[in-house]
Amino acid sequence: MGNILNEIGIENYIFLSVLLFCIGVFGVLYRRNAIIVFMSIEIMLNAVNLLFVAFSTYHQDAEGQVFVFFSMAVAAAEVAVGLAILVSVFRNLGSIDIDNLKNLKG
Amino acid sequence: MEMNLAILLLLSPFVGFLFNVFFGKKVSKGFSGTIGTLTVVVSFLLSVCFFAQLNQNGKAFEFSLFDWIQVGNFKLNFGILLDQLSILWLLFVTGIGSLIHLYSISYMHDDENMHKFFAYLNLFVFFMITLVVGSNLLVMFIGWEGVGLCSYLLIGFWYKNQDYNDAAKKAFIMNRVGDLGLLIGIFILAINLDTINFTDLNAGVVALNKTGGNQALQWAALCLFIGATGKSAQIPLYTWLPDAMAGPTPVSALIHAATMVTAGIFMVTRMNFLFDLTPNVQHVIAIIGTITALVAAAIGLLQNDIKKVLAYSTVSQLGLMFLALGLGAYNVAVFHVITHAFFKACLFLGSGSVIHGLHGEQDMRKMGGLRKAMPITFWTMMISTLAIAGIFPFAGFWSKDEILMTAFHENKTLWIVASIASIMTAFYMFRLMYLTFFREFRGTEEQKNHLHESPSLITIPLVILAVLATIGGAINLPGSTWLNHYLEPILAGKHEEHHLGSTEYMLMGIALVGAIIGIVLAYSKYIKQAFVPKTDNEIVGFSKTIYNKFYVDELYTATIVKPINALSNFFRTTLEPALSKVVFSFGSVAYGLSSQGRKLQNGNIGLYLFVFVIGICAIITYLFIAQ
Amino acid sequence: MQVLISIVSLGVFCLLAEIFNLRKLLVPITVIGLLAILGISLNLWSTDNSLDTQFSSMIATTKFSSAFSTLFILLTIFLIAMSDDFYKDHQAKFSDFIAIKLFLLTGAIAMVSFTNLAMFFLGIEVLSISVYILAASERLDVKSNEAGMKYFLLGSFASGLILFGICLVYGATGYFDMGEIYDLSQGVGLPVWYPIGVALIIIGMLFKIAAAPFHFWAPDVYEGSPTLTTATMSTLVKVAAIATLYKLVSGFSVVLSLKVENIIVVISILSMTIGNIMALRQKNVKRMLAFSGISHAGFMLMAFLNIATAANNLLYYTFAYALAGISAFAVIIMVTKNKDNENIDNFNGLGKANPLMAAVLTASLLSMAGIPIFSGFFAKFMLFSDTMKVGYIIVVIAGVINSIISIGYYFKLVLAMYTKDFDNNEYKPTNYYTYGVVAVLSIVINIVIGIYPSLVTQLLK
Amino acid sequence: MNITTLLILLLAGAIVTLISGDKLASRVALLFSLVAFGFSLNLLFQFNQGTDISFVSNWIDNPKVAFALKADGLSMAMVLLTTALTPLIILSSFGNNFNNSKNFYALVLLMSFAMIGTFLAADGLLYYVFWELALIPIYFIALIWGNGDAEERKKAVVKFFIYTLAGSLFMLVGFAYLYSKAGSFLLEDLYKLELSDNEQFWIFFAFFLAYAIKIPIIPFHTWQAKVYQKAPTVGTMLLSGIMLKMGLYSVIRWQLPIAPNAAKEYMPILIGLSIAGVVYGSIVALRQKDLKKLLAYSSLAHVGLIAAGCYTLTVDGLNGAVYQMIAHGFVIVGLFFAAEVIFRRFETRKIKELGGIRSQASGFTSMFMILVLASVALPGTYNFVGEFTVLYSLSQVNLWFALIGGTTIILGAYYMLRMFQHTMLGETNTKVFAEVSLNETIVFVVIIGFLLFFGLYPKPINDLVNPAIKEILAVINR
Amino acid sequence: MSPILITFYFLAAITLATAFLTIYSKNPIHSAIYLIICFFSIGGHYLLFNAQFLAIVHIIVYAGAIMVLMLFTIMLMNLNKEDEVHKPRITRLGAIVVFVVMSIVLVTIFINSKTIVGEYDTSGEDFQSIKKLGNVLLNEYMVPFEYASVLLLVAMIGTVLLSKKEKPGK
Repeated sequence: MGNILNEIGIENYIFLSVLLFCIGVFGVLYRRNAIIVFMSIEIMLNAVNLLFVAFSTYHQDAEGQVFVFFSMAVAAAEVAVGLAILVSVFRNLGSIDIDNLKNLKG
Repeated sequence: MEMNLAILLLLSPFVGFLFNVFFGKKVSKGFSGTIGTLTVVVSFLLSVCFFAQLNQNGKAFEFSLFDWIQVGNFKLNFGILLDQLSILWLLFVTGIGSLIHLYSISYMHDDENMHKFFAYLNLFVFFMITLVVGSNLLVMFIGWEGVGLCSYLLIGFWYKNQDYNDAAKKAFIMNRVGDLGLLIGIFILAINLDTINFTDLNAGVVALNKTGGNQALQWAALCLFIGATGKSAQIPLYTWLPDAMAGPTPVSALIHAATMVTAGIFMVTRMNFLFDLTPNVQHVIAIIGTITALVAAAIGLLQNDIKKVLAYSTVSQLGLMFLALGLGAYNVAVFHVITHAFFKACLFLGSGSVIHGLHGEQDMRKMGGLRKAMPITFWTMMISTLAIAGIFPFAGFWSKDEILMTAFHENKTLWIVASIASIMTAFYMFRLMYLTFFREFRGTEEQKNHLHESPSLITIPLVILAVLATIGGAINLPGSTWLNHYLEPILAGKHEEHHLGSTEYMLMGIALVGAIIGIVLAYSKYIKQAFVPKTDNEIVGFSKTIYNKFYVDELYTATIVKPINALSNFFRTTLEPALSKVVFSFGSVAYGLSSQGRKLQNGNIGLYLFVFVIGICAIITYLFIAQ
Repeated sequence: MQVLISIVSLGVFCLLAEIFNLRKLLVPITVIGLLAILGISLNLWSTDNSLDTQFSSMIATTKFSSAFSTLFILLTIFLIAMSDDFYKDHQAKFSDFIAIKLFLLTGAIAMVSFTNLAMFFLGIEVLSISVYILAASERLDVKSNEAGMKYFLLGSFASGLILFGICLVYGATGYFDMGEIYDLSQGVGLPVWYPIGVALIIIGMLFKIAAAPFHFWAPDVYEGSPTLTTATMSTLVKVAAIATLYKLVSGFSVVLSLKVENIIVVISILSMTIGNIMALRQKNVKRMLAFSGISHAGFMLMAFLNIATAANNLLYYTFAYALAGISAFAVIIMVTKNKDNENIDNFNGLGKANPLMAAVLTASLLSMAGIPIFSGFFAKFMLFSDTMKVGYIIVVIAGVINSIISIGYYFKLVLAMYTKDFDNNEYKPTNYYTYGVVAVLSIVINIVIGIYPSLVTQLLK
Repeated sequence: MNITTLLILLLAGAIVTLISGDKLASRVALLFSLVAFGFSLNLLFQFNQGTDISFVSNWIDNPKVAFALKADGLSMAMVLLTTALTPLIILSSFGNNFNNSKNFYALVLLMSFAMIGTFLAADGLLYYVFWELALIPIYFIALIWGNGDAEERKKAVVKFFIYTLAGSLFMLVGFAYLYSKAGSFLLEDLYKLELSDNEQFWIFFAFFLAYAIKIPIIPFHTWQAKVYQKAPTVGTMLLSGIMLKMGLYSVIRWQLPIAPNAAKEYMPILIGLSIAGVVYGSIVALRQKDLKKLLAYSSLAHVGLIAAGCYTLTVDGLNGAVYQMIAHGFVIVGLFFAAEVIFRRFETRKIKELGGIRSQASGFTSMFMILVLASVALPGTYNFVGEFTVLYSLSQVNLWFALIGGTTIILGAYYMLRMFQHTMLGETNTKVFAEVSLNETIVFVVIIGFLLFFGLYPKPINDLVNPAIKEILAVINR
Repeated sequence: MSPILITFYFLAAITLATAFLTIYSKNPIHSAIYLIICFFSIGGHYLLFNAQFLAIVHIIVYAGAIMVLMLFTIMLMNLNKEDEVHKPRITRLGAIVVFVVMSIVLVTIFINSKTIVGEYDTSGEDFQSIKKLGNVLLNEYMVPFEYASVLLLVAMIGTVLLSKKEKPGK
């Protein structure tokens, strides 16, 4: 089986990832709901994962895919911890609006 | 042996000073005074010894005590030079000094700080000796400043009176102005000649003059002369001397009449080889001297404080001496210094005796008729007055006449002005005598009841000085010019003797007549018309200007003292805080930025991310897109 | 490798200790354990060890990693020693805290000894996640929540960036192994992905060390976190991040082109200036030290301008900075223990109430300000001197001006201690024994390496 | 035996003082400072014998820093100045009761230690370390034991610290640059450097900032008066008596020989600035109302003259500067002590509130008078020797400098005598002024004795300093 | 245009659109559902690369675990309302600007980079079968694999630590 990238081209994947990554960044900036912000970060991580796989194919190398596993583990851990923090914020403030987190400033 | 004697000569008054400082309070007043006097007498006797020795072999005696300062290419030693000039000065400094010490024992007997008085006096004599015997300019400078210090201490002796302290301060500071000039003069010489030893300077100056260094020499001479104006109270630095009368009268006699103020003349005479080569400076000296003589005499005409009159008279006489110096007649100037020392000391001591008798009264308007009560004082003062007025055959006649004669030969204008000053001198001196001793007493009843002649310790010095004032002229009579010969080794330049021709006799006659005119005028005004000077606020017109000393003090205050003080206030209140603010402003700027920055740090995660992303974009753009 | 394994074991042991009810002995045991590990680490210094070569594709013990590991372990010992008292009120979570700190340490060590980017990424994540947890650990305190949240959001964002960078590097080279990447980077023909990837990774690390303009999180997070966590962040985490940054920069052989150098110059100056100027008006000590930390990050970045000497200078600087930080925080924790804030007023009169602690705090602040004989001076001096050698005088001047500004706020604290009288409420010296010991020990080490800088600078020889 | 022992002795003294307790502290400190003085005399003896008393060893490998302490005549003179003044300063504080006196005296000894280190260091970085180290004790001494309003004092002291530190940091940059050139901090290596004129300018400028602030030369003096006023008198003495001399010493030892061309190039500006300080300081001093502030400004004027002497780059200028440093060190300590003596009795330093002391304490008055006279450089005091030499050197450069600088002898006399008149003379003060105690007398007598003795016989100091100055000049004119 | 390319564009469009909608929709539940669709489309990409194992793991982890966790949290907090206040307009504008700028910057640099000319390598070897991945993961990447467990352990302890209630007092 030939390299699929011959059909699509690595650039296309790069652009896709970049745009996905930027959408993630946009989400982080655009929304005040912490959960959506988390989701945006997940989008960013996924954009990278996608690119990893593309590069893995590009290099015909398994390591890229292996790295995606680690990346997933990290994402999972982050989400777990993030949600735990979020819950305690919600418990104390009754809201998960990140714009309300303005006690610390100056 | 000689060296030890010289050191003893120098240190003897210092020992007296130390004794009086540390033990003066513990011993009786009389004892402390006696010690003070004796130490000076020792110096006097030693001076006489040296004088005798010098007369025998005619060789100057110079030695170095120890290395002192090393600057530039030369080492300064602490050296002593005993030659004709310094021994001459030593003689009358220690001689008159001894007399005045003696006088002071009695005069100051009532003062609680008498031991200090003697300490200061001894210290003064010590410094004066240092000034005189120093073998280089800098050792002389020690004495020069030292006597200034003692002058300061003694003028402000009655320290509880702040006016006296002001006078003392003024004296010291004005002296220091001159001292700076002197110092600069020393620098110029030192830089150009690499030496400031008197003996080496002579040759050096001549050599330098030949190699085209006249310009430097002129500046040096001018600066030295500025130094002299400070110490010898010449225009423009003379105003301290009348104020210095705040000190006890013996001080005025010793320091401000006989010895310290002649230091300028001593210095110029010492450096005569320099001044001889700088005729321009000599002209300046002559002119300044003459103007000083005239101005001071004019002010003296209307003063009412007995000591102030004498003070201005001193200034005036010093002016005459500078005239002589300016004309290159150093020997004449020295001659007048000596005679002046005799009669002026006598006059001051006499006035002290009067003041003593009147328990501190100094205003002549409140005196009068003291002739009867204080005969010795009167007669001695009368002799001295005749001497200062230039009446034949008293000492002053000879010396003053020499000056006028020299002036006549050199420059007629100066001669006329100097003559006028002499006439004025005769006038105000007799005015003083008339107001003080003649007619009836104008003081209070109580004073009148206590009028008495002063004790013998006071009168003995008066008598001795009066005698000297009478015969002192003998040392340099026309025709028998001992002093001129004596000073020949010192005075390198040629000095023509005034042959007593008809011109000279005529000049003597004119001078004598002038003096008599002055006396007569005074007589007619104060004896015949029985005029008593008005109180201060009644004086009007030009005489008010004169009475107020031509407002010179006020002028100095307005042009120098006040601006400096104003400047000081300005610096203190405006410039210093402003400078300080400049430094603080850096801090303020930082603080201001900090306040602004805190607004940016507003706690908003969105903003943080925003800046974060902008930062990333900027870096990436700069690295990969921007060319 | 042994070090890493033993620390993880120690961490697991801590978790188990909870079960065996060994809570009271936990701190001493951990400290002793860490000391033993420190011994192992030092012992491994020069000897080649087989275990290491076996895993050399992932982790390698080099002099650089050993030196920094030593510092990390030392810092952790201090931090854990202080935990005893600090978490007194959290008995139920006590062992968790200790364990997390130990895992955090493994993250830090992984970061300085990785040879594969996977290890690097995992290390930095272990470190970050531990710190997120510690920052938010005061669950009933809104500030702590907020701090945790902010740090988490921004931190994950930075992690995403780093991951993207790693991905691009992988795309360009096809390897995660640093050795291979280094070899490839020496040649030509790598696609532009490589420099972009490297740039993104480095930006991510700049975030971690809180360099401007990626510094905004630091003051908020430092202020909101429990003080001991702040201490951890400002010492251990920052030091680990800067060491990693160096390792990355040298490993990726970032050719210091003029452009890159310019960026370093700008960021360095910006960090120093922003950090110092912003610190001037702070009332909260932790916040102030956060800004001070930002400025120190700027100073440390200066080292990268002269990459040849950077390792040495950074090692010394981090030693100086971290030790001073530990002792300062030890005193701060002690003083503000029973207070509801960390304002400077709380330090009023400390000079009289507790002269020793006041002196220690003063010394540590002086060290941070760069006054001899404290090691902070030499740290700064070496930086200046080596930066000067490569001709970046402007950075040095900026550094000097910033040092001057920094005195302004460091001394605010000193002034409060010595010139103001303490407030009405009685100063209660709680059990400050451990804090005192930690503070004194760390400042003594600071001074010792200040007097004999060779002790540290020879480590990399 | 070498010079490190002296440093160790003082450091040990500081520690022993710290642990000796508040009651004994002052005496222990005095003992140590006296021992140090004796020790330094012994060192002088050895030095004169030609024994090598220097100490050089490696300190840091990278950057290459040596622990190099070397003494030449100049250093010896400054060390002796420090060790001689320290016991005097400590003794002078015996009338005061300080809180926490163990810390106080330990700091004093520590400062003395640092200053001696500065004078002896022959390695740039070591020198810098000592230089900065000296700043810390005085900071705390002024801050904690100072007088006057706490807020203002804080402001003044912090300004002082930041300001001086700012200056010295630029010097540090200069050293860093020199190191990058020479590869060593050793004095002799730095002397050997051949820098371009441009480099010299910048180095000179960096050093100048440090020294101009420390000395201080106008317009960098704004910290001075306030700190002198607010610091405890002991601190003021340390600052004015010794610490200022660190700056001046450094000019001679470091600044001039390392960047001689710049010094030559800008000589007129440098001298002009220094002399402007003389005139400015004197004029500002005229109307000061606070005794200590007045003395502070007088100090500004005097050090201006010393700095001018340094920048003439002549043997006389440098020699004179050293003489004047020593003389000024003694006299200013004495004058500040006199101010302190008055303060102890009247609790005020406002000149307006003083006066009429002479009739109550003639001994004190005399000693104060002598100090005043010494400060206005009356011939016969050591100050005259210094001032004369410096002015002479100025006249070698340009007569106008000497003339303007010479105004100090007029203005100095003016403000000092005015001060003396209004503090000491006049009608007897209503408050009782007790005559000076034995301790106080000892301090005064030692100072006065020193000034008078060397005023008449300055040869020993001259012989000590002159060869060193000549060597430095040889380097300057290399 | 080959079918594969068409598939790619189709999947890419879904990915981007759903990602955008995730952010844009106001209801968090909707966002979550869009995100799940997004993840599935990414899974589709993986399948396109013939990385079946990864695709499955991806779906399980993201759609199965992470999203469930998130949904659970959303439910827990009762957030399924559209009550979120928008950020201030300026902030939104800023976000859009940043988005545009960042996209342009990144896209520009990748366009500027030299495009790969010619054929992509085809090693012909197996590189992404489960067997191969297992080998790589447990041999070369054994240490990170183990270390990931520490990571998860930390996350676990942390989550517990953050949520565990303590007895008041004491």
